[in-house]
Amino acid sequence: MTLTVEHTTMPVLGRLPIHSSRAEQVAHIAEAARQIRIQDLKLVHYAGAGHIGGDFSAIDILATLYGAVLDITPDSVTDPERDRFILSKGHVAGALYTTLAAFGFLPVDDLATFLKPLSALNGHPNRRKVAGVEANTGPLGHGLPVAVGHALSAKLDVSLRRTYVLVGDGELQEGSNWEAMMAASQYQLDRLTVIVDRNRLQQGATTKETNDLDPLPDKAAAFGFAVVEVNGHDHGELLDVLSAVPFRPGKPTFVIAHTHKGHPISFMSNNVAWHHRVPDVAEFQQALTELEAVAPGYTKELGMTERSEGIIKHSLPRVSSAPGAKRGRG
Amino acid sequence: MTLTVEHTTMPVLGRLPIHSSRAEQVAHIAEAARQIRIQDLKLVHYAGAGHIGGDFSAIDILATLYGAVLDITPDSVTDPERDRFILSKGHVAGALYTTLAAFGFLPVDDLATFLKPLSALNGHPNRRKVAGVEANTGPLGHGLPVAVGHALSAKLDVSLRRTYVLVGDGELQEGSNWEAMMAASQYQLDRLTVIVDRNRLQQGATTKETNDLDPLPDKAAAFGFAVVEVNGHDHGELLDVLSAVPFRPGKPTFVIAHTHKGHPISFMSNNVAWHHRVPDVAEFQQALTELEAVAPGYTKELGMTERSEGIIKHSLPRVSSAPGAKRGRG
Amino acid sequence: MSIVETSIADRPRYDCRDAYVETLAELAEADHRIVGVVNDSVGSSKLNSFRKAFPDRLINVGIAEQDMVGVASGLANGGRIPFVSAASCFLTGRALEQIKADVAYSNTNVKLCGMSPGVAYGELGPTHHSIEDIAWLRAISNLTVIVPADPIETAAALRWAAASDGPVFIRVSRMSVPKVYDEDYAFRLGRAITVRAGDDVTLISNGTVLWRAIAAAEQLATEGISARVLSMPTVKPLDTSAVVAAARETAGIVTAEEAVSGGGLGGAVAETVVQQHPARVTILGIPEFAPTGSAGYLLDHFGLSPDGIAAAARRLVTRGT
Amino acid sequence: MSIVETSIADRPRYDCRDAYVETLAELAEADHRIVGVVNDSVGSSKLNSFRKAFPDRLINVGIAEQDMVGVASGLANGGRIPFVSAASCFLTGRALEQIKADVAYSNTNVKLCGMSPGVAYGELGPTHHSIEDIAWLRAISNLTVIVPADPIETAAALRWAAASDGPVFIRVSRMSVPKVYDEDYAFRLGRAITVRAGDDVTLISNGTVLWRAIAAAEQLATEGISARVLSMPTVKPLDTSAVVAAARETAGIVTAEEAVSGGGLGGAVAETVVQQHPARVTILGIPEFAPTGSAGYLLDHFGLSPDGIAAAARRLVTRGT
Ligand SMILES: Cc1ncc(C[n+]2csc(CCOP(=O)(O)OP(=O)(O)O)c2C)c(N)n1
Ligand SMILES: Cc1ncc(C[n+]2csc(CCOP(=O)(O)OP(=O)(O)O)c2C)c(N)n1
Ligand SMILES: [Mg+2]
Ligand SMILES: [Mg+2]
Repeated sequence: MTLTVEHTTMPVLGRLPIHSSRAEQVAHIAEAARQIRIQDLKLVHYAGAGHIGGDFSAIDILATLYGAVLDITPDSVTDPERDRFILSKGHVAGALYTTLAAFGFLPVDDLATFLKPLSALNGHPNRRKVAGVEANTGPLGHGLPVAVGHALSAKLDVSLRRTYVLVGDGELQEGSNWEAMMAASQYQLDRLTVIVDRNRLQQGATTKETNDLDPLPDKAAAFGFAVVEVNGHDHGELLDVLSAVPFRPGKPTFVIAHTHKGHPISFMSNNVAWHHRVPDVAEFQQALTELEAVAPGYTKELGMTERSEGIIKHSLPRVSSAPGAKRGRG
Repeated sequence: MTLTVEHTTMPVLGRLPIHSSRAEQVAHIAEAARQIRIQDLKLVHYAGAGHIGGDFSAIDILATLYGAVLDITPDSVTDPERDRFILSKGHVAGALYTTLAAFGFLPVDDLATFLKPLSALNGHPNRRKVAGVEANTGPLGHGLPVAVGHALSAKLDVSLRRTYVLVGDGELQEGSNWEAMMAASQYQLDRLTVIVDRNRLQQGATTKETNDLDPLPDKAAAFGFAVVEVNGHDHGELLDVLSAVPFRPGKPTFVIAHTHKGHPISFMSNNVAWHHRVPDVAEFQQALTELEAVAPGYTKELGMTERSEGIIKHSLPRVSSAPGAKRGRG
Repeated sequence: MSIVETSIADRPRYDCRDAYVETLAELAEADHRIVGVVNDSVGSSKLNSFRKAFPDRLINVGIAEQDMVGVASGLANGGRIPFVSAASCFLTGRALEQIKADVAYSNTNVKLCGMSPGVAYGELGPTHHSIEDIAWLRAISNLTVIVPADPIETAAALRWAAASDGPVFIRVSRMSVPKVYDEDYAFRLGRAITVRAGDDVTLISNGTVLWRAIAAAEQLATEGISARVLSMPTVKPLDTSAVVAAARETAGIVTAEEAVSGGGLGGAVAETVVQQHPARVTILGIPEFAPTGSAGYLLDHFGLSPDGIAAAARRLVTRGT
Repeated sequence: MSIVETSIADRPRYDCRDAYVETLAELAEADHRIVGVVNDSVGSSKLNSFRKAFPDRLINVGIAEQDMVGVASGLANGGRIPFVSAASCFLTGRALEQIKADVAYSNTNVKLCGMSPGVAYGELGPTHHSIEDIAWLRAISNLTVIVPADPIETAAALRWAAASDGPVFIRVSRMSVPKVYDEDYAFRLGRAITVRAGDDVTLISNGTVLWRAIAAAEQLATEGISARVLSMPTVKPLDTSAVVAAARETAGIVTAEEAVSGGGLGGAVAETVVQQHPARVTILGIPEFAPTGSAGYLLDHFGLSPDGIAAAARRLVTRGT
């Protein structure tokens, strides 16, 4: 199996016009996420490597951010006032590249070079080689400190640009994150949003078996964050929450996005074996069939048992202004 | 000014017999702490270096541990079943050496070599050179992981030996501590006790100005510890709490010992300038006078404002069995 | 001691992690003090079978390398012999100060096993490449640094480490390699092994590159160049007499390693040569953050192939004549 | 360029941190992008005046070195030019992977200032000694490593770093040193400076040891030995032509540095010499965890005194004749 341009079939979806309704936005994100998953599945299958479990757990978040939340376009990737998104769980580079391609940051054809000799598309993202990548990640626990630094720079500039960082839940076992969270709270970085891909699995086992994160909302709250929990596969919830930050003036936001690794593929979902397994031909076909059957706008219902015990409730204001538009940008 | 054996005047106090009353124990610890402070003051003054602020903030804790809590004597420093004490805030090595001398682990005369060329008494403790030192500390954030490792070894051995580690409050800004706390909780290390020297000052400023730790009890509780707060200069409170761990079966204990840097010297107490300032002759004399005037058994009253906001209450059982004796050692 | 009858490149290949986990289990069976310590790296260290056999003795601290090394130091304080097993890039890069203070300077009996070192992680890129580890650790006092070349040497080095008291770092390769040694190989600390005699030029190597150096020597032999091949499993302490002898007796030395081309084995050899017997040395390694590519691709790309090593040796011999 | 009229040992001494903070303030005044980033190290970096002048632009993340370097990288992403200022031992040891990934590999415009390096912390012991920093950082690609010798060179290197785009590490000495350069000294990256001409033997040094090498040369001159003294502020990239010229033109090279005696400046010189012009080199440094003692005591203890350096040079010259 070799990855070729024939396998880079994804349409470029781009952003909806700014006056689109929330329903239109949500449908657009859902379709983008579906296309991104199909494309990412092809990348991993044909390249013979990747982290499909973590990719699929994060894609709805990525699609929401790039599809409707972040103030960044292919033309503004070097604009100092762009929003920043930092993929701290850098092992899902494949999902990021595919998302960047879906929204026009990266030629779709370039995806065919994924992991190939001398390609810009390394197994972990490289800001020197891929426009739209903000930090070279891969070692866990690096993105959050970098995001804090960026949010600080925005604060120094009295700019309204926002900083989002996506971390894995297992990743939160790294102490560097807690250092950064303490500092984010101290500096009252309320335009910083940490999104946790709370799939409850890490590389080898569940987070609970390995080094339990719970009560995660309590931890984040005790470290000075406003905590919100969402269904990380529900594009509407994600859109509402991610566009509405900050929830508490003066506090950075901690969004616990409840997800499943490998979602929504029947045999991958919530199965730790799929951290970096590569689907064989039969699995590939099956996954493709499942993805093609998914109606745009699907979400995964996560039972409350999968949420944390001590949920901290926040009113989630509906976004009335166009998502992605920064209100009051100075 | 040069440190000589003439300046090593401290009496060796040793431990009280095991059947001594609590009142006798407390008085003994208090006198030990006073003598240790006098001796440490001389060390720093004549050697012309040291961290007197942090020394004085920790000495009541050290005196309580070595004077009545730890199951370790000069004869058992290599006994595998000894309790372990790890001084994570290694910059108060002077206080540790003096305490070790007070309880007979180190010849008092050896204190005259403090910081001298080729001396075993380095500015930070060295386990290869000083009997009774369990880990080479100095870089902050190392002791707690090491303590977790030791507590794990005890658990593997099905041993009742206990592990105590003293950390600075500023030190808790290091992420390595939170990694270790997560693991301690995961492994249910209830014979591990973390003592925080909560003097609210770090090297250059208050912890609040630098990177606020509060709400510290909430942080520790969210990381799975049973949290207790004590007056870190009250020998009775310290004795009761440190001998009574664990408070919650299956949970490691987090003792927030409220202290003042430089306590009880009028011009040093709670003054960040004394992190590593060396008292000149006049200051030395004044401090000595104050220490000599202190009645054995003094404690410092800490107002509730100096305690954390969200105090977690724990009943503090009086220790009925002899302090230092491990109940039920198998 | 070495097998050189058939071309080394044609022999079957082995992932040294298999020898690692087999040996660790064998050691743990014999000595209850031995425990494993990992950072969510059970699978990548191939320790699933170990965990099954010794469920309590595989301590997984989660994704927390600083804590992992500190915990190992504390376990050693409690009388255990911890084998820390984590991707070398994270073990060394993330926990370097713990390695310095809690292991080397504290002189605790901790064995640090750097898994999948060098460019083994290939396309995962420079964050996952551990080409700096040897240079980083060589700079720390009181730390033995071992880079085994095949499964036999990996097992032997592990056995030696378990039996010796004190801090040891051992690289455990993931890139598959042919066997270089006979089964009766005995590891001796700080000793080079002459895996191939020769007088024209010397190749000094270890780890996954050693067999490539041997293949280079085979190639050179067909051209009438007799290359001595020194296996140098111990980078620290270095076998300086073997290096000096090579400097004295041959036209020059080529060092070849799966590591940054400065500060590691090549650096150690250079420092020895200039101080004891100046001679010409060519240092082969990986001089920069590697581009995307598989491990094998990258080694070839940076001239760490039999051809690349042979070419460097040829240049030394030609210059000498 | 250099002042060599009076014995260098008799000149007034300076703490390079003063030049550091003065220059940083001057640069910050002229360029709003410049910010300081510290780990509770305001006092130890002498940055109190800077904080007074630029209260918002001194970012104290607390005692958290990993975060400190990550934050600096993020600040650079936001267009700032962060000067990270922390004890070199903790900056490099604790945040090494952040330096590798967030600074060097990410190619962010971060300036890492390793304060009080080497054995400046004297009696505080090996945990606080930063003798490994040069070797550790030299192994990382895309990172410039500078070790200035006096306040003038410290200021010049800082100005150069502020004006250049990309990752730089600069050691800022705490041990007081005499001025080695004239006020008009201009820092040039990767260029050695011949601070004293000579043809018998070469001394290569930097940092706090450079003046000791000059004093050694003065001493050798009285014995009729003409020692060339090369100041090598840039350890990476190294001025290899100056090294090769020294190897070619003099009896040998003595390197002397306040760092571990392998992998640092000495290692870089050795690697150059063996590959380009084999010659004898003596590497002086600190070969082990230092015992208790003041910084000055320790340098003397390890032969990094004028006498020690002169003795090493003398041995090279004697051997050559
Ligand atoms: C510092 C570091 N240690 C270990 C690893 C190896 N590793 C890669 S992914 C992973 C698991 C991550 O789990 P999580 O953060 O929950 O991400 P998920 O894939 O579940 O989204 C591990 C341990 C790493 N990349 N970085
Ligand atoms: C990793 C690390 N960073 C910085 C330092 C420098 N340092 C020594 S003591 C100190 C302040 C410690 O404050 P705290 O933990 O509150 O201890 P206290 O003296 O107040 O008891 C600092 C920053 C260090 N020793 N280790
Ligand atoms: Mg996860
Ligand atoms: Mg404090």
